[in-house]
Amino acid sequence: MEFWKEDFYSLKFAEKKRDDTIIINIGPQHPATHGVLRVLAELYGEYIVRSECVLGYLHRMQEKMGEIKTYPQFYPNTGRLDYGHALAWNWAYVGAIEKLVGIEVPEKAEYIRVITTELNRIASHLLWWGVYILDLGAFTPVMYAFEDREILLDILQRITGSRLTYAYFRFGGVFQDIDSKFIEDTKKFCKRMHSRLNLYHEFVTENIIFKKRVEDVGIFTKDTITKYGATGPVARGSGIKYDVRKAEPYGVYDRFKFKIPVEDKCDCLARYMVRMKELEQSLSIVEQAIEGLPEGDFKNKKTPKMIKPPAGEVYFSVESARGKVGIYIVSDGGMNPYRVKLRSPTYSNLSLLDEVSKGMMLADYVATLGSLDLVIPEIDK
Amino acid sequence: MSGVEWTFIKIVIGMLLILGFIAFNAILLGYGERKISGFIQGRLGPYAVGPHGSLQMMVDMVKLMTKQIITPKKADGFLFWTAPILSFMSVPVLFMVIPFSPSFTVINSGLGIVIILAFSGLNVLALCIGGLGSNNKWSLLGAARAVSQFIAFEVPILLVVLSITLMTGTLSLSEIISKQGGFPWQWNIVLQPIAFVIMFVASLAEMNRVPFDLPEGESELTAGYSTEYGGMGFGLFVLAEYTHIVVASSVITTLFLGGWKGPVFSGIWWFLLKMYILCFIILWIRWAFPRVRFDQLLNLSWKYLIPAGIFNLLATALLVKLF
Amino acid sequence: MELLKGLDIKLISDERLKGSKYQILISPEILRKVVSKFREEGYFLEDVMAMEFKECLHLLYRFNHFENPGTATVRVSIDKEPAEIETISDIYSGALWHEREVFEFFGITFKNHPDLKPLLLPAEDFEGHPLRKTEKDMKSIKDVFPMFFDETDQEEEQS
Amino acid sequence: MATITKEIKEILKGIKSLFVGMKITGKYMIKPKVTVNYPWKTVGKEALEGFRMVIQLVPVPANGKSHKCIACGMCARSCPSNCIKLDVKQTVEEIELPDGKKKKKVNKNLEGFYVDFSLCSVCGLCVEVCPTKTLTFSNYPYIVGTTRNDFVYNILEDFNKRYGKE
Repeated sequence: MEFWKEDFYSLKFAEKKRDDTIIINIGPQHPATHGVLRVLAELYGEYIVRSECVLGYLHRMQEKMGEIKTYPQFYPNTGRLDYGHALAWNWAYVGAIEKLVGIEVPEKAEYIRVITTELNRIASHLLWWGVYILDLGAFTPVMYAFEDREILLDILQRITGSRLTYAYFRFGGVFQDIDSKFIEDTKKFCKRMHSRLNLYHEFVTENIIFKKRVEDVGIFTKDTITKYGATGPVARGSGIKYDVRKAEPYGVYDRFKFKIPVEDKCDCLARYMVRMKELEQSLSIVEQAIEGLPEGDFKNKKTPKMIKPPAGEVYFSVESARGKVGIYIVSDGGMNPYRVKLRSPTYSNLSLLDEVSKGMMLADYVATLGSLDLVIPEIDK
Repeated sequence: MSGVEWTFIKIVIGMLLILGFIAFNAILLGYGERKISGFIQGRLGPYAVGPHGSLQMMVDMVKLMTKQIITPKKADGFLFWTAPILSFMSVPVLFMVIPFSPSFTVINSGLGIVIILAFSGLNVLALCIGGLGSNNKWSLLGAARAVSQFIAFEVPILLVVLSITLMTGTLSLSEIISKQGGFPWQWNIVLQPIAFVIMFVASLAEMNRVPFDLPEGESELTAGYSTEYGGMGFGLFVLAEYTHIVVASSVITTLFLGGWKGPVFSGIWWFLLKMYILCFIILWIRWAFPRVRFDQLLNLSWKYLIPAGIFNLLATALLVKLF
Repeated sequence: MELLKGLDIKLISDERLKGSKYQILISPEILRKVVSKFREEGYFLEDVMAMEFKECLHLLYRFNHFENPGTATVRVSIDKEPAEIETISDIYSGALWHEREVFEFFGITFKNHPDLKPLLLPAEDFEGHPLRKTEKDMKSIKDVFPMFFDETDQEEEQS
Repeated sequence: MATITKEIKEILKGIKSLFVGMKITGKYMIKPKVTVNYPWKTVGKEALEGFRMVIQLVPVPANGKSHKCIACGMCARSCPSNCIKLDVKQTVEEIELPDGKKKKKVNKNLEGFYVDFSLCSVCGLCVEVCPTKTLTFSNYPYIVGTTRNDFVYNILEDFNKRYGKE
């Protein structure tokens, strides 16, 4: 009884197969693909002749849910799109609606949004760092990264109520105010994090085996980046100085002094260093935001109970840990949006891998995949 | 009873003792590996079974034994099931030759090193057969990597062993130990530091231990050659790997650290102490380094270890000639 | 938009279209020329999306620039029956995936796209295009985007 | 010659970095452990202070026995994954207005407030939209069940059990 049927994609992929190669599935269930990404690769010995990503294993048709549910009802979905940096997606959706309807956000709420989103960015980078070194074969750094990340998640959990898929923002502010214990814990965390970053650099960045595994591996030229529309640390690793917080400032980001780390060696080490420097920048943003925290209420009292924006469209983009997150909403005056489009950064970042991975070794492919910092629910939408 | 029966009985008793020693060591190292990895990563390691998790390995052994025996579809049944047996079969022979202490050596043969080098090659044959036989592309890649890695790292070990025998003039292990003195500065490690480093790195690679564990690199080949094995097949592979750690560290202690000779009253406890320190270091290394890429691994051997081995050999030959 | 001088494009600026610097309405024929102009200028492709209205299928190509940021949205309307348009995947290879996604959600075929096969939805046992609107909540483009049709067209319709 | 010295210097630096890696892991071996040994010790009450779990009814601070839910169904309508189900007994009674006009007064009282927690995404829309602010989040995370409807809670009954209505 032939229960196993050759599936559509591997049949089409196998048509152009050379005879001295084998086709393997870096399948939906594989330690190096964080989540359910499947890559069909044609291997000649250790080298990849060509590869193709097969997506859709985690597809939930988020955009149709956006059209069925009302404006507030679709909001929890944004926390489930990129669970690494959920608050960025929350901010994108809430910012889009505020811009569409024209809701004013009080001063203190903007500061709280900056603090919690930057803390969430640090947690996302820590998750990426631990798991990236795990891909390269070392089992201990992920535990050190999670040790710090757990402290951070406890701080955020007290205020936002959840640890990974947040639903903390509201139209016109935030769900709950932050108290003195939150501020004190964050200060303690930031001070401790500076010394922990030195430990990370000492332990991994200077390690010769790590360096050899990562230096000039997976070169993305500037032209590939613009052709595929990759943004975020992947683009900044190839010498492109583009960060939505500085390019199209939103919220109160223009009040803080922070640099955009850019490396121009275009390889995995450059993307690694960009993210490590971004950790320090986020820490300094959080410290500046905590000092300048103004008084005021955490939510705009006059937000309309019923969100029924007039006919029109809005496109609002935010800088998440993985790149430029954009939400495009067309409203036709009704209760539900007419069309919701979610622009996810790793979707474009991953699309350039098919072209770049020709002639790569399998171990380099795994290293490059890790350096892209993929989150599959954001790609499959 | 003439000499022949006596040596035959001695060998049988020795074999039983060695099997007991291997089983004890496998459990000790398995438990040690989890505890060390736990302590290094800021957690406790096994805690539930027995006081502080000490009986965890017993439970694991029972679990592995009771697992269903599955042969993958279209896999070559004979090859698939001889691989674990073969990989575990070569190990007890190695222990027969190692001089734990004057009274505890099973066979005091004049060609100790040659036997060790010969039988340690069997393990790779087992990996290769296992990888090929399990009809899985991943294990095929793992098998190919295992074979080329072993060939690359067999040559440095030969060079090191050659320089040691050149220096001490004998091939039997017990004489090598007798030539070394009790105090640390009389051991071979002082006379041949480069050889010790080459031997340590090369035997790390031969045991497929991190940073050279490419044949079963989890994050690339999803457990390499042992992907299709479950239950006792996998259990035998793990057992063989742990026993190889013990064999390699005991070989290094005999060649470099003066075997059972110790500063005060030398005996088997010195041998065990040095060996377990070496095992501890090998286990410790596993949790500190990422994995090397495959071509860097081969470059390391062909470009660095072998030239260093040859240089070391020439240097010892010169020194032996002078003194 | 100085770089698109030669082509007959329609720049729209209306406070109801929020969030992108330029709104450019063009006809499907000159799409490839506009896109290759953007490519020379160094714009990167953000995404390609589509919407369904009563009269037409409305496609949006969104570009942005790394050095002088600001979203430029190119809007194209194509009619529903032969729902097809040329591909831009040879100019922007990032559009390969975007166009496959629009193809499976809306059924718009992109002419000479290298391998137009479903990207996210199951390939064999799924028919239909999920993001197409049902009759009940299909809107006309005139009430959602009235600003696309300047006053002259509206008089013709009414009269 | 320069490249060779650079090469050797790099190798030495590399080997030093290996020993640094060993030193760090070694120091970690002696440091106190960071994890909580779950079945034997739990995280403790104050660590779960703001954690969001099943919603629950809030007792009226005055007498601490009754709740203010008027069974209006706003929460059930606003929930994105509609996991709230109220069964309400409606009774219609005639009341006499002072100026003699008859007026039917519909009063609903709550029989059961069912929340299917396996569908809930803890977004907090119901807590916010409730006109009488009678819903809040509980924070006991150790819930366990063997079938799907183990997770359907009747929070009215829990409220009565906890606050002992007569």
